[in-house]
Amino acid sequence: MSWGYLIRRLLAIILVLVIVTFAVFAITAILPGNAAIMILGEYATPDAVAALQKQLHLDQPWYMQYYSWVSGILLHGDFGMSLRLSLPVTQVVGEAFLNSALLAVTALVAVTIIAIPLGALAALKRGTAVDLIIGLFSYLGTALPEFVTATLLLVFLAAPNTGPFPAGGFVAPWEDLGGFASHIVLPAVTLGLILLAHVSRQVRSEMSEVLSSDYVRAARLKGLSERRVIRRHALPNSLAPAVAVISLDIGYLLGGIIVVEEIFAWPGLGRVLMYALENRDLPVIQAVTLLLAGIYAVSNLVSDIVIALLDPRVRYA
Amino acid sequence: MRKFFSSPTAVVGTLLLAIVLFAALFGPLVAPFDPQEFHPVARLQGPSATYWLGTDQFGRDLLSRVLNGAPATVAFGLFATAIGVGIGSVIGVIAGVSGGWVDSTIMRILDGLLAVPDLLFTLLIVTVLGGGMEHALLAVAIAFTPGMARIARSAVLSVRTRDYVRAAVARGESGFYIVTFEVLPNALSPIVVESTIRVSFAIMIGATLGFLGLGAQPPSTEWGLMVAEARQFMFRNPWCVAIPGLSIAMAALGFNLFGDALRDALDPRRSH
Amino acid sequence: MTVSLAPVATDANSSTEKPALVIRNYSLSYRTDNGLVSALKNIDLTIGKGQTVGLVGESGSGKSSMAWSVMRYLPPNAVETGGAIRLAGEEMLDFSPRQMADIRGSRMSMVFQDPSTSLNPTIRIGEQIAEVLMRHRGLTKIEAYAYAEAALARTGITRPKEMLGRYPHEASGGEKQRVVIATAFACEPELIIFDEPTTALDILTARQILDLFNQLREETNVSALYISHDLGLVSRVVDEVSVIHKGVIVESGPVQDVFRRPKADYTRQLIGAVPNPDRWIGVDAPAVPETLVKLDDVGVRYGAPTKLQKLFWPKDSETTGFWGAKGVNIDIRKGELLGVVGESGSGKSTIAKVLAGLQDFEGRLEFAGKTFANRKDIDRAYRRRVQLVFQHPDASLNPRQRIGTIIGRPLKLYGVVPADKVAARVAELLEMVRLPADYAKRYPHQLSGGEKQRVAIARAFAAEPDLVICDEVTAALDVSVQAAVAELLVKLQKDTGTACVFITHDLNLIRQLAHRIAVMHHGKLVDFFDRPDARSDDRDAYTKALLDAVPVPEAAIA
Amino acid sequence: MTTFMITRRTMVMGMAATALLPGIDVSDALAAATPKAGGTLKISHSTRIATLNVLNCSGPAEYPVVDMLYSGLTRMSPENKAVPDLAERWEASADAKTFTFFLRKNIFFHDGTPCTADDVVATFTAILDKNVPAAARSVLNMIDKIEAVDASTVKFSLKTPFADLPISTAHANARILSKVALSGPKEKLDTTANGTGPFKLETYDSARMVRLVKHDKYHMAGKPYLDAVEMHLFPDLAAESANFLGGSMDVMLVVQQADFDRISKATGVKAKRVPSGRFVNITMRQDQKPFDDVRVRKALAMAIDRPTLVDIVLEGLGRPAYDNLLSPEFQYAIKTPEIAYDPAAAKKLLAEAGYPDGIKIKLVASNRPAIRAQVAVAVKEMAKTAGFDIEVETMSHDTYLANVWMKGQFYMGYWGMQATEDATFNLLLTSNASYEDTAWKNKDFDKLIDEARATTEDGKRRELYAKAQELQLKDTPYIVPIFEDILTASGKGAEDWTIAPLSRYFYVENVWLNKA
Repeated sequence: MSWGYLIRRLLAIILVLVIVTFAVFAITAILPGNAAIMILGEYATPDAVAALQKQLHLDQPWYMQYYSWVSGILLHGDFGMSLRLSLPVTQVVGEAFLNSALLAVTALVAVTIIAIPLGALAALKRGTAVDLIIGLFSYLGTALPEFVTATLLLVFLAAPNTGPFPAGGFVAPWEDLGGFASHIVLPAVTLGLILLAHVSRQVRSEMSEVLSSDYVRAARLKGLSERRVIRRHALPNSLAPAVAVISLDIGYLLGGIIVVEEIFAWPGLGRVLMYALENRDLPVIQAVTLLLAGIYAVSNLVSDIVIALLDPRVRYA
Repeated sequence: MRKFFSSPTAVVGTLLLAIVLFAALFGPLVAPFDPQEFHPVARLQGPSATYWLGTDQFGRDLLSRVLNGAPATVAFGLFATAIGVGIGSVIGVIAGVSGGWVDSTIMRILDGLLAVPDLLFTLLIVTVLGGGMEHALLAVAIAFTPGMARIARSAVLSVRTRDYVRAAVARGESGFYIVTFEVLPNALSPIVVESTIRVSFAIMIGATLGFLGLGAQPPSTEWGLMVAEARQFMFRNPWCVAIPGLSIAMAALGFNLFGDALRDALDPRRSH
Repeated sequence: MTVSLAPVATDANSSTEKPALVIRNYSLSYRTDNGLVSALKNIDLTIGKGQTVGLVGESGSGKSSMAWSVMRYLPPNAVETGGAIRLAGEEMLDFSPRQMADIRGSRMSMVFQDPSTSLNPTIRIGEQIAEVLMRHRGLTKIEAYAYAEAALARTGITRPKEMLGRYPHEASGGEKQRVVIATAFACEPELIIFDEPTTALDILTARQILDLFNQLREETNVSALYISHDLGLVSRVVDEVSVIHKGVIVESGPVQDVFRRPKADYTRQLIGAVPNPDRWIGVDAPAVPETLVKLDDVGVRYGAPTKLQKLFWPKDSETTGFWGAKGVNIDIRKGELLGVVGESGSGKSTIAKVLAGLQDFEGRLEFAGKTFANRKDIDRAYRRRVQLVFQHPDASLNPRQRIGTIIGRPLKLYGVVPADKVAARVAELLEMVRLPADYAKRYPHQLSGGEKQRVAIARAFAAEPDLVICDEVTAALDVSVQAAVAELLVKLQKDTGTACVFITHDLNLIRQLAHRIAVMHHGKLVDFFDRPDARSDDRDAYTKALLDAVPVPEAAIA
Repeated sequence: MTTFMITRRTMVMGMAATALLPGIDVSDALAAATPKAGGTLKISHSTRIATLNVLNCSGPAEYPVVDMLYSGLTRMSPENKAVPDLAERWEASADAKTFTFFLRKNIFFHDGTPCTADDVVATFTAILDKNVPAAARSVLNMIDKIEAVDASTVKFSLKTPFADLPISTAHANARILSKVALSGPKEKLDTTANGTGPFKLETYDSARMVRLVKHDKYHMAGKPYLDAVEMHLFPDLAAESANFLGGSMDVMLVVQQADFDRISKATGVKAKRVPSGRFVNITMRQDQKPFDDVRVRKALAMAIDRPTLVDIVLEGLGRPAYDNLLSPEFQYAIKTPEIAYDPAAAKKLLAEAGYPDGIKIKLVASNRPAIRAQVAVAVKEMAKTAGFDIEVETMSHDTYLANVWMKGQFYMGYWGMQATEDATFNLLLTSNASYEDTAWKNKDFDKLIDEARATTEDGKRRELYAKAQELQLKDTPYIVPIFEDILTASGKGAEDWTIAPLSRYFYVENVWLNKA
């Protein structure tokens, strides 16, 4: 992996992000209504709307708004002000990002720790009851949308007074670690379930492919212990594809976060985005979209790097 | 065919799919009640002899509502996927067949669109279009397009380097003949498999949009919306969220399993 | 540090008198959807101490099942229906999986067909050898690596220490196979099974591996079962040979006896099918040499610089990419059969692609008075008159079209016959390639490999071309089928007078067919000669090496 | 003493939980208890506090915050009367065209500067400035001139007589800002606050929590009792109720009808039902068919089973309404005759109006709040047998605002209670009402409202408003099927929490914590 390759990938990511922001700006401009109308609601009078539009610079054409937005970022590193909340976008999005990251990373780490052994186990016990149960579970996992999982979890695990978990909300880990832990369980489980199912299925299929490969056969025919065959020969080779799947799944994760945060009152990016969408808060929509797309693109790049580290055959030039 | 049904995945998938399709085709006819009819005295009831799956907050029969929601839900999945697959395949085939700068331009744009997570992309489009079932359908279709284009392109590319295509090129066949008779028939199966699986995603995204208030709107019996509407009452009657929720899972699972089984059956590498 | 390679003390029970391997009346079946399918029937085989026994058969003969049975590594659907397999007198069928794991790699080991898949891609070579030693000989890591280095050195690897630190993909095919062999010999086993160890390698490399095998066998006095489809090769390395056909051993005996005085029909058929360079089967050379196609200074550069690159980095434009072929001058005469020979990557297939109009090239291609300087210039007339047959018939026939459609296509495309006569002509063509006319209704997957290749040939001849390019058309086929296809081609050439470019790596085969032979190496044409001059002294050194490397069956020499 | 308190409390709590009679505020029974000072009150809410700008805020959770941060000249009492706030008293001229307000002497902004007549003048000048987005402008636009007579006296001169001016000055969006703040950038008002209210701003985090602390120089002696108030955001209702019931929140600002029963039965919880004039209405455009015919409107009115609607949509937590925009809480509301659910009669009336085969029509509802769609769906079902074939189209709120609101033919409205009869009718029904969306223009009605607005004599006004209401009921410009109660709850130890029927006044300065 050369520096040139990295730089080219990063440039490609930037290009992608530019396309994304431009598209978002252009399509938001053709929407009916705007932030001023949404802020004033049904009590709006035409002169109040006009006054607010002027105050928010919504009276300018969209390309001028785009220009001032872009130049704000490039010249001053300033992502503008939220139209609805009158706060700097960086402040609105920044804290939300941190909270979302806590949730997403927790879910992802849990998924990685559980899914890989689970998938490997299913592959090893291929065709047995264990495989069938894991398979059934993973199929069910992929067929339950987050909002259904979340709702069912709430009904069964967060019923007031009887459920073991809080029904939602957020406690910062630096304020109260125990509180944070109990609050993150249900959203993380909801987010993780689809990924868990998906990743374990992928690991299973990769692992079964690796297990039937010539070199695993060769390792067995060398008389190596089954433990060594699996841990040293089979597992490392099925990890690289698993990493690729996990990085692709970050896309799902970023989508799932929108629903999960809404349901579990987790003050993260998803909630900010939904709120911004409802209120036509363009600078916030832009920043969140940009951030999510950026995270996704960077995670793909990171996964390529990790794959290259895991598999000596992979080299990028 | 017999081989297809020898795998449990195929059997369960086909069975679930059959149930869901039956509900989609005949659900409204076999429903015991009018799905919109209020029964004010029987609100939020559990399953009973009269209301087999219970009732919702207006005393509407859940079974009838679920059965009536089936056509909308399934049609949503099928049409959204069909449109997405249609447009995506055309783009992908054009990219794959043309190669060169056409291919790279198309691919760069697709990469850009693929960088936006599916649900986020759909949300943005739905917001632009203004919500509602038709718009949600269009949004899912658009969100599917780049991914399908990618799959179609790679299917075409993998076929394009096959020797029978080269043989056609060497014979001096026209581009049209090669694409229509040599490339497409062979590139079709991965597209078909992917489409089947995507129907389940479409159903799930559609339901999620309904849940978020951006898809189907009351008094529709779309399943995601049913969950959303009943959520307030979930502690009083879990059935009214569980029934539509599990219906979604069943439909998604059916298409998913069927698609997987189809892949196994069509993939020569996996067949014995 | 010196490490002794002396054999370690073997089990006290093991007897030097007892044969290394005895198989008695052994039968094996597989459970399938269609019930039990028999793979091996009543097999009897004995390998004496220090002896090498060859097992020869075509694909599907059961020779691989034999290897797995001996290694006790059978798939779950295998059913052993009786018999005995004894390693130095011990009945292996009674061994527990644990006991077998102790035996595998130490008393009995295996060398596989393709070293690039049998080595773990993510583990360094050193560890892959050392782990066997640590497992079976209880060596420490340091001892094991030292031993591994010595073992590699013995297999002829020049810098063994460096090799230990490499990943498999950083080694060449020959090196990888040496690593596999070193691993197999590491624990001084009593028996080694070689499963087609040279098939995946190039001619010259295969020769070296074969030499290595002979050398190590002499040094260690190991017993070996050598499995191969290649009679010529087997005759060079084994003491005794068994011929297996459809799960039954049809003939066994000392290699000389079996090859010189074959008793079984199948053995005779097999021997007859082996290409013999001295037995000419081709058509008569055209009386007056008349040039049909000419390649004039033809070059193909992969990864050639784009216009933009040429504009900005004119200096680099000479060095970017690599030449798949460079400065090739070949003329093809009317009615002749021109052989193009080379190892993989020599550029022989690149030339085929240029001739078929599938590859951009530099230089000039002349055909019937016309000159093409570019692939895009090539016209429909040329494409009709030059037809291509590919190596893999599985890949070159569209799986979704019926045979009739496939063969009929050139007829329609070029208007060879009127539309209403197409079906009749397809039937004729099928008959011409000795296939039943009703095959027109079938799909490719319903045909065997040889039949599919006949269909591909029929399609090429349907266009009534002046030149047919055959790119390794026999390489993917079994020996007996190979011979039949070669003969068919010659017959068609005789009937139609079509010229043919026959591209192959098999020197024995091409010397049976070709009038002239072109030898390619690293993208260049290194030698070009008339067939009778193959053994003359002014041949290029590379040509000579190739000729020396190819084993000719014992029977043929005699 | 303690024992006695507990027994007494337990008993009263039982009453609170079962207090389902409208108009009875059970917590008054506790008034005998002496308030304790100190503590932090935690209030949960489910909608964002997106702005602190008192001039144009409109969110349900924004009102309590500005009510704590700011004071007005006057304020609405829980009994829906204008009472003194910053102004200790006021005088009106006989023609109701000049009003003089006398400010208290001891009023200070949070930053310690005194609040004077100049600040009052600056505030009302800003509200009337067309370049400032201000929600109170529509109820104050009769003001001609505002003058500071001296440092603590302000004189309002009106263009037209307006007897209810002290009620308009109590408007939740007409609280007094400092002159300094008004001359600065308006955006600062969104995130900062320098008011004269009982609490001052400490933390503003719109995503999670807004924290206010005691204003020591608040003008009411001894108040507020609390040291601090925290507003916690829970966007998911289930999460909010779970946290409230778990005891981590003291007050649940808004309780959903679906949860009210469950929450009111929880131990220690005082769930409160405040009857209010908040209503859902069906807008029918009367300048086009079919609603141009009063018989069609009357038919629809008869085709709605209002008591059932209250039961299934509001879980019984409201009252049936019979098309009068004024709920019984209004001073001059008449006793509205009930309209019985009679689909047969409705069908007949429809036939008389020329629709013997019924009417097929689309009813639009915004998806926010959900009650609009719920009522629409219920109306569709109820009116079916009367010949109304209604298709309900629910849409997102932004689309609704952009495309349907004020334009559509047949859609669902939803309005909070207004302070006065005048404000209510001028909001929707007079010919020049702010949101006149039915095209029901009635000169006689306009005249009655104008006359009542200029009249100061109580008996006369009652008569005029009664006539106006009768005129309204005769023509049925809107269908108003239900009045929705305001539902809130406070937990163990949080005393004297209440909400005004207008739902914009919270009197947090009276709330105290009775915790160990």
